[in-house]
Amino acid sequence: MSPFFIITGFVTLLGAAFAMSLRNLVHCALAMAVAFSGIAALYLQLDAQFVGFAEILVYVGAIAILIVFAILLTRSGEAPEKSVLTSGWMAGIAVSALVFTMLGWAVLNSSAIPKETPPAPVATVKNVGDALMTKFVLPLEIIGLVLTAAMIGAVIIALKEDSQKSKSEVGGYQ
Amino acid sequence: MIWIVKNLWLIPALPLFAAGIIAVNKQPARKLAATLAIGSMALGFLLSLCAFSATLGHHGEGAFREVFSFNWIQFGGQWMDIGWVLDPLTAIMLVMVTFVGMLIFIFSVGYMAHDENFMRFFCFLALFASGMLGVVIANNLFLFFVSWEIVGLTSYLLIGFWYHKPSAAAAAKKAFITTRIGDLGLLLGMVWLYAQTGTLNFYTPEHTGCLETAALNTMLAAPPVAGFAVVTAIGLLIFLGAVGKSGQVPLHVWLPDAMEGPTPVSALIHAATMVAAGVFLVARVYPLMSIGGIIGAHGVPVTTSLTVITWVGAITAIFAASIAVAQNDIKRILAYSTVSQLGYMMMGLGVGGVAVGMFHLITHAFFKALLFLGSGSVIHGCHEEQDVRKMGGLKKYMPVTFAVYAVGMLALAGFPLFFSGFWSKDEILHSAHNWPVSHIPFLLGCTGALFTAFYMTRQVALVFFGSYRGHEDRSAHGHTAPDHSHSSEFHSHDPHESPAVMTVPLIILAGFAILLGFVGTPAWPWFDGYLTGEEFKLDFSKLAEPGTLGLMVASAAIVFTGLGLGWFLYGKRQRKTVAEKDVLEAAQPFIYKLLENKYFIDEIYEATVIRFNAFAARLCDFADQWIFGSAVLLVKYVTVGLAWLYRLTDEYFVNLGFDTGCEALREGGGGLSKLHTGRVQTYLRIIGVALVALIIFLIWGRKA
Amino acid sequence: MFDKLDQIFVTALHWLVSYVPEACRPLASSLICIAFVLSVFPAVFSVTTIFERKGIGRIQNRYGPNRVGIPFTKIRLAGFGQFIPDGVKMLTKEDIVPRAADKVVHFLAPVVMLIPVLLAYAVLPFGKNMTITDYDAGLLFFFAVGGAVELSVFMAGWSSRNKYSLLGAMRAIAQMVSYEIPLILSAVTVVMVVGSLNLNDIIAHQNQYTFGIAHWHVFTPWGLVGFILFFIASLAESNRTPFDLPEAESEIIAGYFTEYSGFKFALFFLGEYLGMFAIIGLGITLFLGGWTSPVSFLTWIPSYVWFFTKLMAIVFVFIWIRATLPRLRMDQLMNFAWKFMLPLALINILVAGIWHYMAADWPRWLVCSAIIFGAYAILGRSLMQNQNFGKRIYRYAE
Amino acid sequence: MSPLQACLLISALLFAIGFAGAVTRRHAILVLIGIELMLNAANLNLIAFWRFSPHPEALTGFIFVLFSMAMAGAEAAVGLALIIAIYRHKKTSNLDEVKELKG
Repeated sequence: MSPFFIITGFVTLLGAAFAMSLRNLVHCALAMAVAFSGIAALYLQLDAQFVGFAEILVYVGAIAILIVFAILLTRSGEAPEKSVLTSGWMAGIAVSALVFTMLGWAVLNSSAIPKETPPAPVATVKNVGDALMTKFVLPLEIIGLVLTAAMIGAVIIALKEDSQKSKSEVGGYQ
Repeated sequence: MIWIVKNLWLIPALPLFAAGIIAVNKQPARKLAATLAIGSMALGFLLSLCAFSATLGHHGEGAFREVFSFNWIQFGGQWMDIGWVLDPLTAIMLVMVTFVGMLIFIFSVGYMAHDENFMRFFCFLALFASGMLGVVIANNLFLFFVSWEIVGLTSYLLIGFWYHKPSAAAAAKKAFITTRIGDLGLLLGMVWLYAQTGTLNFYTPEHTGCLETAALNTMLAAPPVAGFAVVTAIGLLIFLGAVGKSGQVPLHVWLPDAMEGPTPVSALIHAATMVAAGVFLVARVYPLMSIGGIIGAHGVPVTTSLTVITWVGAITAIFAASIAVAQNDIKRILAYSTVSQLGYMMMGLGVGGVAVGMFHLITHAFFKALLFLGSGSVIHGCHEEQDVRKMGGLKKYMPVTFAVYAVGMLALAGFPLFFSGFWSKDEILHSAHNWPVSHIPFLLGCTGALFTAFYMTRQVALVFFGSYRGHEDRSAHGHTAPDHSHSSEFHSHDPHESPAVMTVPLIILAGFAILLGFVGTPAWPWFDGYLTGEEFKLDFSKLAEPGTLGLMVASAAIVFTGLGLGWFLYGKRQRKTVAEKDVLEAAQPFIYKLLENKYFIDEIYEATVIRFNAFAARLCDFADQWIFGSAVLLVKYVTVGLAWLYRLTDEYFVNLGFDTGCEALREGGGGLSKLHTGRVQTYLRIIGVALVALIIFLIWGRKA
Repeated sequence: MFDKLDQIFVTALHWLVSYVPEACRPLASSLICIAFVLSVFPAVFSVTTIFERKGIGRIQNRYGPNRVGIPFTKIRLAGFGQFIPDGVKMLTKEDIVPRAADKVVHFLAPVVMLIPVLLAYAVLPFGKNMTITDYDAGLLFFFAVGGAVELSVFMAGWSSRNKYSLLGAMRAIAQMVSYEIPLILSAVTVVMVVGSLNLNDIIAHQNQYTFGIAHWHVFTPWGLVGFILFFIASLAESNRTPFDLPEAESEIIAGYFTEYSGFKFALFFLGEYLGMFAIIGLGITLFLGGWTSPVSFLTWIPSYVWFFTKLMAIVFVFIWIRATLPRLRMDQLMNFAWKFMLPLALINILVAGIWHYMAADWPRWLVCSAIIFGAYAILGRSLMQNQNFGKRIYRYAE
Repeated sequence: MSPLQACLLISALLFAIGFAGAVTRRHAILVLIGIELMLNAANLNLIAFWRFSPHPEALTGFIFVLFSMAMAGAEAAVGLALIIAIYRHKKTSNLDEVKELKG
């Protein structure tokens, strides 16, 4: 429970809280980026170096930018007019509180938690590479496939339908 | 296998064929019908003569017997084959039936000339002839039974020929039903016989027939059933058929009533042939009857079935004879005389064996046919008048009829030496005399002979002597029911002689009535030898033997006393008026009344059998109505109840349950669909709650 | 002696740290290293700005800045003192913040820009044993942190609520994202051959000499292509000349930092240059042997000297390119990245694979170089083919 | 209160915050951010358990997180593409208004 651990934990939680509560979407995105870097720091704390850097690369580097782009593309950069929350937000808050208490309660008095902290595992890039290439080679291939599929899918969905759009527009009922 | 045996079937087939054509014929071609019928009988007679000649000349080495049978129907794996046999018994009957039939056909041409149903009459007659001939030639009890039924059917049709007369219809029905009761016995016997021997053929080339020794021995060996030996039981059952058909005591009631039919019918069927069929049946299955018993005097076997037959025959003889004495209808007298003579024949068979019975049958056939036809021409002459009290003095009007009628009367009564009746009756009495079992049948036979002579002289005296009593009451109370549809106005009021076509057959029959006697005299027992195939030779000394001579003198005496008594009571003091009381009635009113009403047998039957029948009918009706009816009702109510139950369950449980179930489902579905608002957040919330539930479950699950 | 000279900084560090009490010794050592980086690289930055201005001037046949010298003296130091007045100017300029701007994000943009760039220096090996933190996945750390720069560019562009800055930011991000992939893929080839993400291992792999020449990766076919790709990608990453579309003065003034002035602009400027130095430093370590000397007999020269000379050499090349090459249009830029650089990088990986598995003698060289040149020819041809460069026509505004 | 429990608590809280955001916020992108947070919370959990597991050299948790990050990337890409498509189609990305179940 080193002070640094507490600080990063606090920073991530703060970032997450802001990400969820700020009115301006861009600020949320940035707060989210802060939360992600906080999480990356936590990973480093837990001696998962490679994952930490990957976290920064993937989340902070790519997804944050992606989300920001999406925000711009949907022109929701400016702060919205009236309330930011959906109609049934009370229930949402209640359920999430319930979820947290339940998880917390489960964590706190579950018997499976080991008391002492085992020595820091050595997760060098070499070990990770070996594991990836031997034990987890199939998931790796599949992940490659999934990513390409997702990329193609995303491109198609987000493609600006020029011709059909105009037709559907005309024929459409909007 | 000579040709005649193979073509024996032609004899019954020809009349059948004739009957067919007559029946099919649309417009009433009387001449065609008559020629066809008579022609077929003539042809049949010729063929019969050929068959008869084939069977002659077999003295010494047993009777001639040729069998021809073919596979008829197949049931199960077995072939049922039927066929015909030619032996002396068949030959003699064939000749008799065809000859007598032909004569009666000729007679009925004249008799039925005025009747518009001429075609139908001849069709039935031809059909009857074919049935009778079928009975005669049958080598298979089944074929015998089929023809027997045809004969029964035609007798019903012919008795009820004038069906518009209620009494005729009733008489036909009565005849049919009573014979049917007898036939039932015959059927049971037949089935049992088949069961026992496995075949119904009387004789087969391989000697496996049911009347041959092999089959008879197996039957003998069979265990007795209900106290009777199998053989006697079957014999008695078959005899029951004969009783029904030949009108023996318990089942004789239909014969007198059968006189409702036209006279040729009575002559042919109820005198010569059909009633003789019963006797012929017993003669045919005689080996069955005579097996197993001890051999009495003169080689005549004595078995229980033969004793039963004898007793029944004797009782019937005396019983019918006594009734005949007190009858006033000319045909009814003859009918009862036929019944009594049949009794004699049965007794002859029982005590004397086949030859004795058959000889009396043949002779009786001729003179009884003669008497009936005679009475027919009398009735024809007296304009359909049947009551003897309204006749009298017909000697003057119908000399020919009177002459032949007298011959027939004397033959029937058994006038010694010249008439066939004397010889055949004497044979019977002779054998009855020698019957080891008991003497009573002999005594009954003699009294019967006395009564026969008495009532015949009474009848002749009342009909032919004295003055004609027909005119008196014609005007008094007119015609009862019109016998014929045609009016009787164009008739002259006096009785008239019948035309030649009717008198010629009478004369021929009279000739035979006389001549036939000599065939079976003790001196020259040709008939006996012919039937049994034994050796015999002409030997007048036989007549002089003490036994036969004494018996002949005794019977002659009985006949003379009967004749004299009859003449004394009726011949000398002729009755003057119709309404006058009968002499006997005056003497013994009570007995006369008893006899006239036929011992009230009909009434007794009426009281017992008919009532029982009615009661049974009512019982069945009651049962049908209440028990079965109620059962049906019950079933109805049960089904209705069940249907109601089904509807109920269907309505309330299934439908209701189903509907409520569907309703609940729909509501549930509706509720659930409300859940799907399309708002993503609600889904997430639900997932959150689900997550919580999962966690709880996992933790508690782990703890438990 | 040379070795002591080589390790002079390391020993100094240890000497300084020894003064610090035991408990916070690691903290002290990291602080000292940070201080070292914060001092050396801004100095290099200032020198390069002058070099750049004088270089471009010289190339454009004019003098660069040559007026500034030691104040109150005549010595003009040939313009090399220019960075001091610039610095002072930057600091003293009024920091104008547009009213509509999003204050917080506007203020944070330069800070977020600087943090990742400085973090990048943590893994660069300036000299033998002179790596601040020797991470096992050093290369991955560098790229992870490099990725974070785009976020700040966006923040800058968006927060100033200015169409031009927003447009500039979008272009910058698109460009940086597009060129990040060839950058990483070319680095991947080195990782494949060396087999480790640790930069010191990579340098160690290059630190061998045959016939006196070092085993630098650039001397191998895939290495050469890799270096060229890396060099072009790094140009794009640091928004330098051929790819300096984001702050193309003629079109959108200064791109995403138009609304910045004063100290925030200085920070941006510093961040940009530091990013350039970092990416060049990585290029050197990956392909040019890091702090190793090219020839065996010159190994006595201290490692950090080699590092900084190589650094300045490539910086000079950057300046040189900036002065000569015209600016690429946005679609040309994107086409070049996706249709030329990316395929070539992938093929380069293939070649590295083949290089790794073939026996280490001359057929290997032949095969790899053949594939590379074949690929280059085809890709180049396809790119040029449909560009029907007709006669250039000028349309003057009527 | 072992460090593992601390990490688990942080990740639980992170998860709850992400969930709250995803459930309550009106804007689609923010829901996506919420989901990303939840995913990260899960990853944190995995790493925590990996770190404090008896034999971490198996690297299963470690690699699992790597793959989950890749998936998260793919998911974010597709999610955003959808949101953009919805926005283009319906001119709004407010989840309350995007609730027609019709095609």
